Amino acid sequence: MGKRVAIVGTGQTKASSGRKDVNGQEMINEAVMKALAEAELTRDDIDAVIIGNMDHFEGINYVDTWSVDGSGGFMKPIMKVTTGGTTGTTVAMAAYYHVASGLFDKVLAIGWEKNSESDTTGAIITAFEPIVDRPTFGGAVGGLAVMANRYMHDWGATQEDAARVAVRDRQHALNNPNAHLRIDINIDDVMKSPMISWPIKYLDMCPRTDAACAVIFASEDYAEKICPKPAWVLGTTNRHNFTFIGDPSFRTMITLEECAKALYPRIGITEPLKQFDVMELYLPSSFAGVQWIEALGLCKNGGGPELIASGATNMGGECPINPSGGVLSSNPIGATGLLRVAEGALQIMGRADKRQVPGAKTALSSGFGGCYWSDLMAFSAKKPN
Amino acid sequence: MEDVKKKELLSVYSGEAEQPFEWSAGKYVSRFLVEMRDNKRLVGCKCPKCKKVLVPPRRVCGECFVQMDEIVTLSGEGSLYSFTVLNFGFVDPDTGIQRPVPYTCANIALDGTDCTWAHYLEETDPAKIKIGMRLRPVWEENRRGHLLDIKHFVPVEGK
Amino acid sequence: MTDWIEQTEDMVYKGRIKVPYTWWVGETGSHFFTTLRDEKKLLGTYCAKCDMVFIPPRKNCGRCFNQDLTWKEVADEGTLVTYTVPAYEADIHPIKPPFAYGIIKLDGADTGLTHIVTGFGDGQLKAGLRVKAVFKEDRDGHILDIRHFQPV
Amino acid sequence: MDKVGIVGVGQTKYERKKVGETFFDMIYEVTVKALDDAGLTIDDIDNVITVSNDFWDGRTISSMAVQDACGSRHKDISTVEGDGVYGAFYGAMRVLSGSFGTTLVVAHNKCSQSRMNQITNAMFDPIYTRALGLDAITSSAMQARAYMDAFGITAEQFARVSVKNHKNAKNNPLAQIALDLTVEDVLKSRLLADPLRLLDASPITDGAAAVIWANEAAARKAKKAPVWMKGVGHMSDAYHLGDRDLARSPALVGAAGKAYAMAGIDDPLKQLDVAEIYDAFSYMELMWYEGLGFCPEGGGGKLMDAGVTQMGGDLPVNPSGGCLSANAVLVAGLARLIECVLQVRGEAAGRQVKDCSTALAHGINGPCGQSHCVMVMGK
Repeated sequence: MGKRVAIVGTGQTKASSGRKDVNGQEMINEAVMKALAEAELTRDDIDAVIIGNMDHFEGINYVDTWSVDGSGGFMKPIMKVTTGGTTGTTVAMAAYYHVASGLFDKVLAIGWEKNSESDTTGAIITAFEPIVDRPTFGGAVGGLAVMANRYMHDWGATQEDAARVAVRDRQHALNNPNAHLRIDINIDDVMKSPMISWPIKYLDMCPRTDAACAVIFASEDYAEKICPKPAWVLGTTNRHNFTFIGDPSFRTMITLEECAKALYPRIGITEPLKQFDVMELYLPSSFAGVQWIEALGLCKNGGGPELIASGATNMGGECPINPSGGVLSSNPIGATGLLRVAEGALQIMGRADKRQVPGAKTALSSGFGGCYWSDLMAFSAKKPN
Repeated sequence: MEDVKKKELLSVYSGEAEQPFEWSAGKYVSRFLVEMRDNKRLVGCKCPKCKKVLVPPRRVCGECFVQMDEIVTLSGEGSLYSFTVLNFGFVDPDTGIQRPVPYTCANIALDGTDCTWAHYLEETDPAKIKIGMRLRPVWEENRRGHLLDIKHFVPVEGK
Repeated sequence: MTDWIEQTEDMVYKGRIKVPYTWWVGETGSHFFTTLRDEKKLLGTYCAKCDMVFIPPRKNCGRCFNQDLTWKEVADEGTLVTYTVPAYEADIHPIKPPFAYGIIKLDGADTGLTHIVTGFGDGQLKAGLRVKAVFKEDRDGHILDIRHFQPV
Repeated sequence: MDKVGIVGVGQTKYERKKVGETFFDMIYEVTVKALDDAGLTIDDIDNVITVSNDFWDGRTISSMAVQDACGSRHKDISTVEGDGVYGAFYGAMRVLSGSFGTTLVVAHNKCSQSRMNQITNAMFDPIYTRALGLDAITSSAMQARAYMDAFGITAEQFARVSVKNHKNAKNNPLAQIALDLTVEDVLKSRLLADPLRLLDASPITDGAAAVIWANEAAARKAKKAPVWMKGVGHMSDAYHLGDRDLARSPALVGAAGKAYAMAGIDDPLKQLDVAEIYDAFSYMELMWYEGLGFCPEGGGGKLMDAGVTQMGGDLPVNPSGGCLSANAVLVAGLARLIECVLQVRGEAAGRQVKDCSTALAHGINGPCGQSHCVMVMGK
């Protein structure tokens, strides 16, 4: 049977709107050097590298072979995995399975994006079927907006409900020196920000970001030797169920609900709000921040606004969501999912500094992308049985 | 390294290059496009197992993993499942130029189908668009077997 | 029920992906390109641990991850390592045939620079041929500020 | 290590242009074929790995095109963007992790839909190299030249690879180009980029392929005996062409070394019964002979001349016809692996290698074989 796996080190660059001072490989290397430093490892210690991004954001084909000067893949096993927005979590899962298979002991996962190098929405449009979907698709913002609009219609949720998430994540980001947007805003600011795709306003939406993230996964044979408090991977699962834009219903975030229902029983979760100490979720818009926590079982469908308003998901609440500031504060797309993983692991490792949730022992990270797809990875301070 | 920080920061521009593609529509989407072009008609396909009708037509029912062979003609009318009005411009990858704003993207539940289908609405004022409203397609005069053989959807009069 | 499949004409959609890119060269690369542009000089970066001079320049050594590389000027002249002469035209080519691609080990560098070679006679191209960079008149900080290499 | 083996395989016919088929259609075809081959249903599949490339497909998130076609709904799924052997390797890892009993691995490409020059030009660094206009042909031609110069390998020796593989393809009903050629024919074919000619190069191909991995318990349910993964390794060389010694393939030596160590192979020429290796251009097969340890460094041409890798030789290479006879990029690696499975099973019909129990599959990523993956399969 497979090996147990833990995260033993993470590194991330300071996120920003444009890293003109470094090229892609150099930015990747910054994150890799930080992860190696945190784990007190060198390039020689790494058994394999996994990397991902979205090809058409930087126009780089075969990022695995292109990246080796920065990623450390020279004369090492390296593989590219990519699934769109979920790339970062996909990379993390690939690293997890590399180690769990027993074939590699110390594996470096890298996600990165330089969204400043192209028109992000133009590139996102190309994710969809070219003949029957692409000509009328409104990009990620449009896709999230139609879901948000239906959610308001079905449950009577309001733009103010969503604005609370926009404020929460930006307030949290003030504690995170790596965040791209560190802005002290209130609900009024969100409501008054320009409407970009009804009902999503400028401050309801994630930014375009340049950043890289690197995470080191190690087998049970090495994890505790490398890291005093490794973040053990309790379990991971994903659902990428849909092919065409119109296929999913917006009854809830279906794929996320399915992931939770698959994962929770395997890892002993029955009351997620109580049992998880912290969550780092890929919530690309404030509306997603209200609705998708319902799919995760934190409350019943339609109960998102009330749970958000209660403060339970704020720092100091029952289950803080996105202490890092989340995707609304930094969105380097190919790295975004891996940042959720890294931030979840940092909480368990007790290395989250000002954004630390005291005593966090169980964490959940999620990824989002593609055609309303979801990924989940759960962490524990305790070595799994 | 010495001196590098004092200098200007350069970039390399890809220029106006484009990558051309010839995407096969396949039999299912070809039928869909031909019906639009020749008959101003929308069609879906029906799963022999779960009996659901999906649009655009595709070879396999994702839920049942069986081949769908039956083409179903739709009325073209439907009700609005959800929508958004986009106010920000971006480079359309198919044209290389910015799409004009505002425009309205809609998920439409076409009558007789079990999913939604995405297209444009003519109306761009969110206050005048109601989820659930009845919609019909407005066809182009000169059709070429393209998604935009339908210009956009408009409300069905009196409904 | 599947007769329609045979009867349906095969539609093909001729489309494209046209997304413009602006690639940030970074501080290290910008120093290389501004020096090339302003002084017609080629700079490599030296890793003392690996004792290697890399061109194109690197901010870090890809082999040992040494972050403290130093600049080292290399010659605009060197030795052809390998080459090919494309026998077809393609819109990706910056110039019309005849021309060659070559990997050139510039004097003072330990890695080769891939570039274009022209001005060679029949049978002249071979490994070991000495070639020299020809710079463009109007340079704007780009790899094609070297117009091409040609035999010395 | 637990065991993981292939219990089902499926491929489309490889063709120049499948004008009536989408990625979705092709993936459905090969998924059904692989399930039928294994005697399993989609419910027996625990998770899926897809293999595709966003540049070739003209679609970022190219995997989205095939989700429903590979029956992945309600299942875990991921995507490898690289050669099919890498995708297969990741699929095997997911079984070895203990999380899944089976993995379906599918790969697709329609090279006819895009322009090869542009797509492969995007392999090169946009800051220092891309504007020069290199593509897969010109970069490989430089490697071929470096290899000839380093070891005195000749164009005739390259041509013999083309003659052999195109002839082998005559026994493979799925191959795209099956030809009776002479060395002269190859040497007289149209020059692409000196020293490479048209018949030294693989064709533009549309196609798809699928394999199903299973652990020991899940394999019992399948109708055919599994072909087990005995060893595997992958490794990348440096990126910039000028950083590498293009005449040698140290990354392949490393990847093969790892796979051989796992499989207990110390004399590959003797212990392997057949090899399917990535001959996107004729010269590559000879270079990879060396990297794979079939002969000493520089001995690829002589090994070819000696007939060792011909059908009936000590180690037949590319009985399927190789990439030279059909090269749906990325799919090609999975096709190599599938041929190994068919050979070990004894199902390779007219191209069957006698008494075949151990086979090697090989795939590459990046320009000029920068990254290699080697997999040893056996009974």
